[in-house]
Formats: sequence, structure tokens, C-alpha cells
Amino acid sequence: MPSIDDFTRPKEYISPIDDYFGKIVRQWADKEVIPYRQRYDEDWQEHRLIEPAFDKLMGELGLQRVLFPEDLGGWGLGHSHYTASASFRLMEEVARADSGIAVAFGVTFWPLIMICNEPHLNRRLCEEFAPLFCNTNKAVFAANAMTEPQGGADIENMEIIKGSTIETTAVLDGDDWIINGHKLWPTNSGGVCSLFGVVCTTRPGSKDLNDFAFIFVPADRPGVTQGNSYQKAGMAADKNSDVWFDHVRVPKYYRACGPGDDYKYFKEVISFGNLGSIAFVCGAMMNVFEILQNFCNSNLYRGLPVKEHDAVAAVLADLVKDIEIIRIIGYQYARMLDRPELYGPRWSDEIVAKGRAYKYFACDRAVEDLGRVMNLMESGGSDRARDLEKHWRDIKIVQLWMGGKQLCQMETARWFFDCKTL
Amino acid sequence: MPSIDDFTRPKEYISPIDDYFGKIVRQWADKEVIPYRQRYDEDWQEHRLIEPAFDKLMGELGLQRVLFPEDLGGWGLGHSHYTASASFRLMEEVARADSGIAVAFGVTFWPLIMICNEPHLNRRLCEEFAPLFCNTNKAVFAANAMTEPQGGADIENMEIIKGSTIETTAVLDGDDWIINGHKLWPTNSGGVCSLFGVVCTTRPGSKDLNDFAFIFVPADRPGVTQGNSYQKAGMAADKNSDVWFDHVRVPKYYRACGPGDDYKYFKEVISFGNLGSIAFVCGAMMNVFEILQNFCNSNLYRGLPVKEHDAVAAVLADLVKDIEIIRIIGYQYARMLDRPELYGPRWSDEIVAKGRAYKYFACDRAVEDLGRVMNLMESGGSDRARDLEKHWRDIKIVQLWMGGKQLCQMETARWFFDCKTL
Amino acid sequence: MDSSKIFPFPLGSVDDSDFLLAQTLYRWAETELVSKRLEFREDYVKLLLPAMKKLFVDVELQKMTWPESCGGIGLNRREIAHTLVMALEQVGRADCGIGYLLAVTLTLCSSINFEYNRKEDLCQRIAPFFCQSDQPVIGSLVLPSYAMDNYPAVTTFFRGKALPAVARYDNDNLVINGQEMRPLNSGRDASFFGVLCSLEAEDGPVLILVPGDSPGLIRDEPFLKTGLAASNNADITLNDVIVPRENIIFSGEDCLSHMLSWFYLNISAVSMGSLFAVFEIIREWGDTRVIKGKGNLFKENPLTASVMAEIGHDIMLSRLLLYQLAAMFISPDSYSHIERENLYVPALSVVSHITQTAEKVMNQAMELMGSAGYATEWNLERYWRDLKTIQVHLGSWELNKMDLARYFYNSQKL
Amino acid sequence: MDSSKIFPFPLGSVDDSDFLLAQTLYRWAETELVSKRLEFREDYVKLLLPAMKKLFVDVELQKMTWPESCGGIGLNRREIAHTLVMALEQVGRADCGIGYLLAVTLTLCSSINFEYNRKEDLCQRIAPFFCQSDQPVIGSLVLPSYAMDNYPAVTTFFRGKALPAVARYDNDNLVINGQEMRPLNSGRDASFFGVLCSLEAEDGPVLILVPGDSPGLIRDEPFLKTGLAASNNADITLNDVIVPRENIIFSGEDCLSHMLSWFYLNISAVSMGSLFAVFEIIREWGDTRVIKGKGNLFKENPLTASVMAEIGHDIMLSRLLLYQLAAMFISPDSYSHIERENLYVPALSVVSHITQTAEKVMNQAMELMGSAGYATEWNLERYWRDLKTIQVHLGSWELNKMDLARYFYNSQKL
Repeated sequence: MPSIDDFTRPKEYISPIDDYFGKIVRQWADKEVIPYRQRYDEDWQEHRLIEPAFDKLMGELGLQRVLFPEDLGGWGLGHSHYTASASFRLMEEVARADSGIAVAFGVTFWPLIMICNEPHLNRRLCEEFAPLFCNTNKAVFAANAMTEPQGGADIENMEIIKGSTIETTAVLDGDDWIINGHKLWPTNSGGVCSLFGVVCTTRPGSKDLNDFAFIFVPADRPGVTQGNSYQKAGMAADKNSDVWFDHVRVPKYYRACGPGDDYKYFKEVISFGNLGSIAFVCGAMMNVFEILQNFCNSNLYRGLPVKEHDAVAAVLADLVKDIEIIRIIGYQYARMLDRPELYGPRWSDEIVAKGRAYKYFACDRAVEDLGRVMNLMESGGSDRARDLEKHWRDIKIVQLWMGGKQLCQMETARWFFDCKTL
Repeated sequence: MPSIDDFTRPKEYISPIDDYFGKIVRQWADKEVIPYRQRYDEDWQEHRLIEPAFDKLMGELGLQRVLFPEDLGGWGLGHSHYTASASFRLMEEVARADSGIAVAFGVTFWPLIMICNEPHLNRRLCEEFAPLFCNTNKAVFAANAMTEPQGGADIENMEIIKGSTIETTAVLDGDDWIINGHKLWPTNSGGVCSLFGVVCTTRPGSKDLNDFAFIFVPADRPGVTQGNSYQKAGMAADKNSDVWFDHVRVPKYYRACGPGDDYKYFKEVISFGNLGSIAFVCGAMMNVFEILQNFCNSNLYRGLPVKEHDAVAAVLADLVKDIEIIRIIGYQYARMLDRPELYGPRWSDEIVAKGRAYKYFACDRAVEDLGRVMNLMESGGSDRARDLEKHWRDIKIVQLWMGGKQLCQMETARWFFDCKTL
Repeated sequence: MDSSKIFPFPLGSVDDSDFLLAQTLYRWAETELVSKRLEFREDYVKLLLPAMKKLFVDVELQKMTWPESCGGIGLNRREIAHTLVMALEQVGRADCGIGYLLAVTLTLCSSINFEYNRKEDLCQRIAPFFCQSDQPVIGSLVLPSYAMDNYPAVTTFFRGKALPAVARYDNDNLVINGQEMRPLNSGRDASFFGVLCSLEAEDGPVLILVPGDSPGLIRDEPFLKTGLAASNNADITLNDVIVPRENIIFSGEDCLSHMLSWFYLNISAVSMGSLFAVFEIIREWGDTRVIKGKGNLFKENPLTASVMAEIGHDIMLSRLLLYQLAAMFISPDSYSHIERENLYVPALSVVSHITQTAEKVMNQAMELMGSAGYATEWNLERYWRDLKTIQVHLGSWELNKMDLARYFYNSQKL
Repeated sequence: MDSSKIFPFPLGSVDDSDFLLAQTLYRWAETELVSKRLEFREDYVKLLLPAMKKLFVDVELQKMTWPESCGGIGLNRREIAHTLVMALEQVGRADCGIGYLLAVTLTLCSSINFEYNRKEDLCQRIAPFFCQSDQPVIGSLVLPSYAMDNYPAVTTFFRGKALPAVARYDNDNLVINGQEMRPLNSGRDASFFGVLCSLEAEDGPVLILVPGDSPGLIRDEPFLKTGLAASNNADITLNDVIVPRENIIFSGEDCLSHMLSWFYLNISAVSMGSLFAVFEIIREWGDTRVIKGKGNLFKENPLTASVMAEIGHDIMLSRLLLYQLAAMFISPDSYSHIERENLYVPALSVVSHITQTAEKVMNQAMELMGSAGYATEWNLERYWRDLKTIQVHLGSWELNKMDLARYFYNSQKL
């Protein structure tokens, strides 16, 4: 019987570390997460069950180190030609077990992309922050503080807003930035974050892209406060909260890339965010396939396994068809990020727009498919013991974040149809 | 403003002849087809308008020769490592202008695949038939005679039916086959076919795969009758009719690959059929994009181009998102056919099932998208002068042929879920 | 069997004469269209015109809504909504194009001859054309459309779209100008056009009746289109066309909304009829076709049956909505929160639902039938083309939704 | 504002007392649930049980359908369909889980106490529990489910699924056995279970009333699930449970279909209520949220407004269908082609449509609200989880469609 490994991947895109680390992460998932995940929802505040799995994955297996240069204790993925395709596989495998963990894991790299990736590697900041992640066996989390109370993901609608609605400010005071502001929703907040990448402005209201700033703020600096975790529909492993920056002082060189470049390379962060989202969807759906194979073999209708009913089989076909396509699209996008010499810069409007298109495609299909297979399982669909409803809740969250579907549509249309006012 | 060439293709899969022949075919399309296609529907019986375009493409430019070995006057595509990716581009470009022509063009290769492709190249039959296609400046058409009156595409449902419902018979009489039967619907019938590949059985009712036979029958043999063209919703350039074989005598060696192998490699024909279907959808949708760009720039709502209305833009985004994805999937499938050493044989159940999945995905998305953009264009959507409704009609036909959606679903589910009774 | 009997509907104000009319129309369809389809396909002259003559003249549908005092049959009250619906269902079942022409014609007439709209002068002048002619008398409408990027400076806009024509007073007359306007139907042979104009001193749009034989009215060559062969359509141009002031049918947005509500009700019924036809086609397919070898009927295969079931399901629910809508027209007071003024919202909603559902249903039926789905011989593809053409003529769903948002959320700027 | 006022419905047999009851329930919702949500979330003991006590006991809903002669309120005729719908809309709006429990309880009771079903002996014995208790009395149902590949040899099948329990006669009693059966709700605390059994000498399924305190009835530990926090559910096992013969509520497929029809009507109303709640949430979002910078209200953006419009559209049409269905229950004779026996088909069709539409609407509303869509604080995600849980308990749409295919196409072997 075909397994999840029979879903197509473009074979020529697969990274050299794929097989080895893919297997390690799958073992971790099967041993450290899947047996416990049904109780994760009740663990959303404490993370007593969840924390050991994080420590194992990120600290002991060391996956939190991958982006940093080798000589700083990292694995050098940030300057490899397979950052994206390797990350895709890792995130897929983690999400197969729990997309909340996958998000927390993936988002730890989100701010680090700004300083670890070629051609904008910031050696000084790498040296500054590598020890935090590389010299420990405990999980260490980073976060991007982007969304603000007013307007939500408008921050991300960069082509039209150009940072003008950002209310978090960075003011130079000698050799330091003074940061003030209030952020909502960062993944890995709620007290777990050690290092923030803060999206802020050096001149409130400005549409001058040079005023858009991305500044690192260690979470233990005076004036940084993380609120209590929000309760949400799923993804208990991903803590979110309010974060306040009250006259927080950091060195001037904590700004990631500098005027203009912060804005430019922040779009690469968006590209990777979309790549990650697709990987989470894909990983979760592969586990859905496993759950369904099991369900449809062991449950009978008219004396035969449910999968032998033609009408049921059509729903199963729709699911695997979409997994196939989402996975191919995900790896293709990874390749586009890994080969800028063929597809253009990772931060180009084209690559960002296409990533948005793929992301909302993957989410829309997955949400619809999971709704249908959940229905197929009848009361089993809502039973947490089946683990299906978990993915159903989690995938919906992936669909909604980063501006949700409508922002994706606007960016897609804007690029392909050259719209001016969207 | 982005053009159709800005839709993503996996750059590393593109064939060496892609650029050169892609451009030639596009010029042909812009000059020989697009100016006339609005009148094609009335030309469905006569092909007075359509025939010159065929002659130019297939005869003069010589595209009907591509599969045959070079020393027989062909281009050797059948033994290249880019048969599928090169065909995909060519069919895409033709379908951009008219998917009816694309089908007639593509299907001419369909029976030839059985004898021109490695590893089952049949040199004797290549020598036999190459002159027919290579020594002329006129379009020459071939056809696969598959579907029969009873049960329609059940013929294609091979895993369950195993050829047992085929009523067209081939009986050996000395060194000749005697063929008897009645086929429906072959593309390139209705009088235009010069060479049939006939799906038949050497023992009616048998499920023994050795009895499944694929035998070539030149259309001018005594006993071959092509009926009048059917009238249909679109694709006037693709003639279909009844075909009768009444004691038709052909040499024994006209059987394509022999017992067992006919069945085995016929599945490769199905794979290419699905590839072609995706290419037709993709090409038509790229022209839809061109039509819409033009429409949405020149039509205004509230004083702005229609594309600047956010709700309209969302529909435009959904369209281009799907074109992106269909095109990537199409090229990925082409690569899977071009690289059996990586993905397994083109005739394997896995490759056939995945092709079915991609094909019905592409068709479903396209049918939905075209319905929506047609609605967006209001009365312009049904006006033949806009050319949009043409693609809407044609793409629906692509969705329906080769067993339609349900057969695709069954084959997809059967492979991935290992179903036994579907 | 007439499939309309399978789908329940409330008998409410339906009476025996409605059933009789429906039966008459069913027979008309069988005699004039169904039996001749295979030979004549969509031939306008040989098939459709004769059938329309029977329907409009012999069955007297073109007299239906004119007052008895003007020579009509006098069904000119809101209470006939059910009658209209049952009649248009049957006509739509036979031929969407004829149903569509009838729907538009009745819509235009209702704005003139319904009791509560009645324009006495217009009624007296126009009724004879409909009631005394021995040829079909077709009405058409010219509604706002997208502006082109080269629109003339005089263009007036209504809810974001361009009003097709400009009218001005000239003593007792109106002078109307409009270039290359596309009517909903029958640009070549409509006898009357209701043209939505901007008119000096009027805020909202004004619907003016323009007889087809008016000097200065130029009809273009017919254009090729997806469906609705019965509608011989072409763009028309009005060059200083002069009509009496009394040809103003109504002015203002509310009246336009009200007319559109009837249009939507009528179109819903025509679409419903086309769904009956599709149901009959797929039912026959299910009864006769085999799948997976001999002896396995199509309707007994779980997958094809499940798609067929969904088709029945969608048609049943659509019909319940259609009759619910008709009941609102007849007696808005018996619905909570409905007044005459806001029939427009449920009407737009129901017609959008039914035409979108019909598109889905027809797409599914075609999928089930494979090549027979697109072969002309099986008729299905014709309903699919016709219905889609009707649907696009209702205007884009994306923009129509702006009207719904105004109602549901009190949006002000859309 | 109570959003139920925005969506039209036919007043038909709705009377003042129905409006009064709806108002009472609206106030109950505001006082007992809405105002306490932020503090107690989905807490069963602190929030849901007290609210249910108010509803079932103080508002007397658990007495509603019992005959006056048995101490009930006497609303035990088919004519109360509109009353039920209006009441369940309001309860569903407040909390789908409570609405769901009420829907199942009323369904079970209606099979015993409705005039045309009335089992006199059962009524007399059971009514006091509902009418005299000062605690909520919850009913539950155990219906057929997929068989497992290790199903016991004694299993009987009904339409392809396994009947949960086996009953046999023992003098004047019935002895019932069933292992680890999953009830629709409240396995931990239901007072009565209607268990569908196979019974010797009976062809079809038999529904038997099993009191929750019967010796041999074992309740498992509660299990974790997606939604419906008010349903404290667990598998139950019946080991030689003995009940009087008179506890047979009905036998045969027709009666089962009829009971399910009422179940579907009730569930449709609860789902409708949840849609009102969702509408109110998204309307508030549209009134207050900005998009693309300050001053641009969410409801004024064409794209977000278009999605919001579609939400209103879908809710409006669903409500029209719901009341059309209720009217069929009240007076099947006034619908063409409907008899009491085939209410099942429109009921299945309508409940499937409404719950599927609700899934779509809630998905869309969540999309519009981004992170607030999945934050517990905004309540939306709770309705989404609850509604989906209700939907899966109706059984799989793919298999339910087989029933529709039998009706529409006379399929015999599905």
C-alpha cells in the first residue's frame, strides 16, 4: 500500500540533507509528539507536555542552529543553495506531527533570515546571536513582532501601505535605538521568546521605504513585556500574546540590514513565511492521509472497507490529488527561492506574489478537503482520538494568518494585472 | 505589465527546442488562427477556414514529423529525453490559439507513441508509416479508435475491466489480422484520418491482458468507413465520428508491440493523453489571461479599470493562481514522463494514476475559473468576439473526454488507497 | 414523465388555471420543439420563430398581462406571480432562449401595464401592438454596462456603470441618443426597447420606451454568441430618436429596482425550467447507460448516483426558493421584514443562487455524460450554453454583491 | 440588534406566542451565556449546566411537547414546527451545544408524545421525569454507524451500517445488549437513550427507550472532541439491560425516517441560530475594523464587503428554506407531491444544505477576521467547531446522498 513517501516530489530539487534529517525528524515525531498530541490542547498555557518535544527537536537534535554559519556553531544552511528545499522537508515532517510545533520551530528562523541568508548575511549580528541558539541543548525561540492592534495584517500589505501605518517607533539616541510600541500575535511570544525581530518605523506615517526598520530586540532587555498567551482554536504549541516595547534600548547595529534594505529583504521573510505555510499544510495533510488510510480500511460499509464505496473513494481521490499538487507546488516554490539566478531575487515582487498565490491555494484546498474527509468519518471526524479534527483546526489557522486569503488575492492580482490602487 | 511568459515554468525542465519552436508556433497562432477562429464554429463540417492552418502547422512547419527517428525524416523526439516537456510547450502554444487544433495535432501522435517511443520503438512500423507523415506538406492525421457504443470510456477503465468489454475483434488469418468493430468519437475521424490505432481484442470477453491488442489500420484500407462529423459544443477543428471496421485486413506486423506489451504500453498512451489535456487547458487559460488583461484595462467601473475593484481583482487572482499551478503541475508531469529513471515507467499504474489526478485537477479548476471570469465580463462573456466563451466551451470538452472526472477519481483513489473493487 | 412533478412546491395561490396553462405549455414544447430538435437543432427560422409564434400569438402569452380594457387577458396584478412562474418554468424547460425573451418582454410590459404601475396613455397606445398582432412582439431592455475607456463626455453613471443613453426634453417629446448599445436581447427584431437613460433634471435613471421602428434607431448586424439562439441580438444606436414624453415608463432607482425584481423572478423561473430539462436528460442516462461492464446501470453506481443525487437535491432546493420568492411578490406583508421596496434583495439573491446552481448542476450533468455531454445531439450542452448566457446578462456577481452588502451591512461607499 | 430580524421568513402559522418565546430565549441567551462567555469560555459546570437548567427547567422547554394530561405544556402537534424552529434558532444562536441537546431531546420525545405517535403507556411513565424534575433531563439517541472490521457475529445491518444493539424478548420484557456504542450526545449524563436495535422477528430497526439508570448500562469516561462542550459525551455499553416491552418507541424504517425528519428540522433551526450569531460577529467586525489604513472601514472595502455580502446571502436563503421545510411539516397537503412519508427527503436535503452552507459561511467569516477568526475570545471559532461537530453527526453526505438518489432516480441497489 502506498505511503506518504509516495507523494510526488520533484526529485531533482531534493537537498543533500533531506533524506538523513527527514528520517531523524520523522522518528522524533513518531516518538516524541504523536503519542502525546491529543492532550496538547489542554497544555496551551503551561507547555508541560509540549516543552520536552521542543527541547529534543531544537536543542538536542540542534535544528535551531541550522541557519547560522558553520564557524559560529551553525550548519550553514543560510548560505547553501538548498535553504528552502531543506527547510520545506523539515517543516513538513514536523507539521505531520503537530503544526503548532512546526510554526514555533519555523518562526524561530524568521527573523534570522534577515541576517543569516546570502547575499545579505550580517556577520556581526550572526556573531552576536549565534551563541544564544548554538550553545544550548534547550529550545530557544525567536519571533517576528509585526502585527499591531490597528489594522492587523495591514503591515504586510506593503505595496500599498509602505509601512505608513506602523506605530512602533525606533528613535536613534546616540549609538542606540529606543523602541516603543505594542505588537500583537507574534508566534513564539507569550513568554517563550528570547529574541524579537521588530518591524518598526523611524518616522511614523512615512511612506519612505528607508524609514521602514527591522531591529533585533533580545527579550530580556528592560522594557520588553510579553503578555499572557491567547487561547485559540488550535496550535497549542504556538504561543501568541501581546508584546509591549517601552523605551527599549538596543545598539544601533541591531538594525538588520539598514535603510531601504530592511524593507527590501523583509519581503524575503514574507516569501519564506509563505513557503513555511505551504509546508505546514502539506505535512498535516500527509498525516491526514495516514489517518484516513487507517480509517477507511478498518471501517466497513455494506461489508466492505469504506474506501471501496465509489462515492467515498471520490472524496479520497480529491484529497490525495490535492496533496500531490500542494507538495509539488511547495517544492517548486522552494526551488524558486533556492535558485534566484533562474527565478529572480527571493524578495522580488514577483516571487512574493507567487508565494502568496501558492499559499492561499494550498490553504483553500486543504480547508475544503479536511472539511469533507471529516464529514466522511462521521462522528469519528470530531473525536479527538482520531487526530483528524486536530489538523482540521490547525490548517484553518494557517489559512488565516499573514493577512489571510484576501491579502494574498490582492497581492497576486496586483502583480499579474499591474493594478495601481488595490 | 506581465505577459503569459511570466507564468512560472520549472526552468530546469525546459527542453532545448522549447524556445525556438515555441516562438514559431506562437507566430503561427497569431497569424494563422487567432484572426479567424471566431468563425471556426460554423466551419465544423467543411474545415475550409481551418484546413490551411493545419497544413501550415503540421505539414509546412513539419510538426507532424517530430516523433519519428531522424533517418526516417522525423525529428527524433520519440527517443529524446524531452519528448514530454517539448510536446507540452508545443501543445500549450497551439491551444492558446485553438484547443480544437491542439487536440487534432496532439492526437496525431497518440497512436505513434506506441511505436516511436523508447524503449518500445518498433522500427519496422516506423519505416512503414514515416513516409505518410514526413513526405508531404499537407497535414496528415492519425487517430486512436478506442471508445465503443456500449459503455463509452469503460474501455479506459483498464484496471477493473481489463479489456473484457472490448467488442472490436482482431482475428489472425494467415499473416493478416481481420478487424471487425464499431468505434465512436475518435479525434481526427469524420473523414480526416489517414491512420488509425485500433484498440481491439483477440478474444472477446477475455480479461487476459495478452488478448488486448493495439493494431494499426490505414484509413484507406477496404472496409474502413468514417461517418459524418458529430456536432458539438466547441472544438470545431477536432472532427469526431463513428468509425466502422468491416473485415478490414492488415498485415500481422501492424500490431504495435505484441501480446501483453500492447496493454502495457497503451497505458503510456493514457499518460500522454493526460499530459496533453493539461497542456490544452494551460494554453487556453493563458489566452484567457490575455483576453482578461485587455478587458479589465479597457472596461471601467466607477471610473477606474475594472481590475482596480478589489472584489473583481480577487477573481482575477484566483484565475492567475490556478494558471500558475496548472502550468507547474503540467511541466512536472512532463518531467516525470521524460525521466522514468527517476520517477518510474511512464506506463506504471502510479504514473497513470497521478496523470489522471493532475488532469482532473486542471480541468476542474479551469472550468470553475472560466465560469467566473465569463460572469465577470457580463454580456461580453457570451459574445464570441471576445473569444472568452470559446475557451469556456473548449475546456469543458477537455474535462469530459477520456472518461471524465469520475474515472480519474477512481483511478486516483485506487492507486493511493489500494482499492480492490472500484 | 414531466419532471416538474418530482420537485415539491407550495400550492399556495396556485390554482387550476395555472396547472392548465402549464399543461398547455408542456404540450406546446413537445409538439413545437422537442420533436423537431434533432432535425433543426437551433435553427432560428425553421424551428424557433414558428415555435415563438405559437407561444406568443396562439397561446396568447403576449396578451397575458395587458388589461382587458386594452384587449389583453388582464393578468396584471402582483398575484399572478405564481402563474408567471409556472408558465416560465415550462417555457424554459423547452427552450431557454424563448423563455428569456418572454421573461424580458413580460418584465418590460409589467412596468407599463401592472395595476400599480399602470401608465394609462402608454397602455392604450402600446397594448394593441401586443394584443392584435399575429406575429410575436418582443420587448427588450437596454441597461447600464461597464464604461469603455473612451466613453463620451456626456456619459452619466449609475452605481458605477454607464447609463446607455442620454435623453432631453424637446417640447412634448424626448430626444434620445445612444451609441452602439447592447440590449439584453433581440437587437435585430425587438418591437420595443426599454432604454435606461439619463434625463436632464432627473437624478436617477429613467426608463424610456422606444418603439423598434423609430426613425433614427439603427440596428447593427447580429453578432455571434454563446447561446440563446432565439435572441437575434445586435447592438443598436439611437440618433436623435424622438418619442413622446409619455414614453417615460418610470424614473428613479426604486422603480428600477422593482422592475429588476420582476426580471429576476422571471429569469429564476426560466432557469428552473432548464433544470427540469437537464434532470430529465440525466435521469434517462441513469436509466439506460451502463458503467463498468454490462448489467451495471449508471444510476446504481454509488459515485455516479451520488452526483446525480446532488443534482436532484440542488434542483429541489432551488425550486423551493423560487416559490418562496414568488410568494413574497404576491404578499410581501406575510413575510417578516419584507416590504415592496426591498423585494429587490431577495430577488437578486434567489436569481443569483438559482443561476449559479444551474451552472453547477449542468456542469455536473455534463461530467456524468462524458462526450454525450458536449454532443449537440444530447441537447444538454445547449441548456448549458443558454443558461450561462442568461447568467452573464444578469450582471457580474461580484458587483451585484455590492447591492447585497448595502442591505445587510449598511455599507455606504461601495 | 437581533440579527434574526434582518432575514425574512414567512409569517405563516407563526403567532404572537412564538415571538414571545423567541424574545424570552433571546434574553436568556444574553443573561446566561453572552455576558459570561469571556470569563467562563466553554466551562461545563460554571457556564453551560446553569444555563441549561434555566432553559430546560425554568423556561420549561423540557415540558413543552408533553401532553397537558401528563403535566406538560401540550405542544405535541405537528403544527408546532414553527414554534420549535423559532425557539431552536434562538438557542442555537446562544450555544450550539445546548441547542443540539435540546434538538435531540425534543426529537426523542416527539416520537413518544406527539399526538400521532402517542404511546400512552410510555407517555404516562416518562412524562413525569421531564415535567417534574428540577434538573435538566436530557435525551440522547444511538443510531447506526460504520461497522468495524472486527464486528461481532450477531451484528445486524441497516442500509449498510451496523445497528448498535441487539434486543430480544424475555416474557414481558426486552433484554438489550450493545458494546461501546457512541450516542449522539451526553453519554455521561443523558437520562434517556433511544437505542436503535435489531429485534427478533422484526425486519427493520426498532427504537427502544433505555432509561439512563438501567442496571447493566455502563457509561465510559468522557472523550475529547472538537466542539459541543454542552454535550458531555461518552460511549455506553448495555449488558443485558432489561426494559418493559412497552419501551419500544417504534419499529420499522418509515418511523425511523419520520423521526429523523424531525431531527433534521430541529438541527436546521439550531444551525440557523448559529448563523445569526456569526452574522452578528462579522457585522460588528465590518462596522469597526479598518483595512488599508485609517478611515477605511472593513464593510466599505469592495472585496471584504463582497465576502460579507455572500455571507448574508447564504444565511437569507438558508432561512427561507428552513421555514419552507417547517411549513411542509405543518401541512404536507399544501405542497405538491409531498406526503408525510416523504418529508424525509426534503428534510435531509435542507439540513444538509444548511449545515454545509454554515460551514462555508463560518469559514468565510473566519477568513475575513484573520487571527481574530481563530482566537477564542472572538467566539467565532467556537461556532465553527460546534457546527462542524453537529454536521458530522448527521452522517456522511456521500452516503446520505444514496437516500436522495433512491428518491430522485428510483435506484434500487445503492
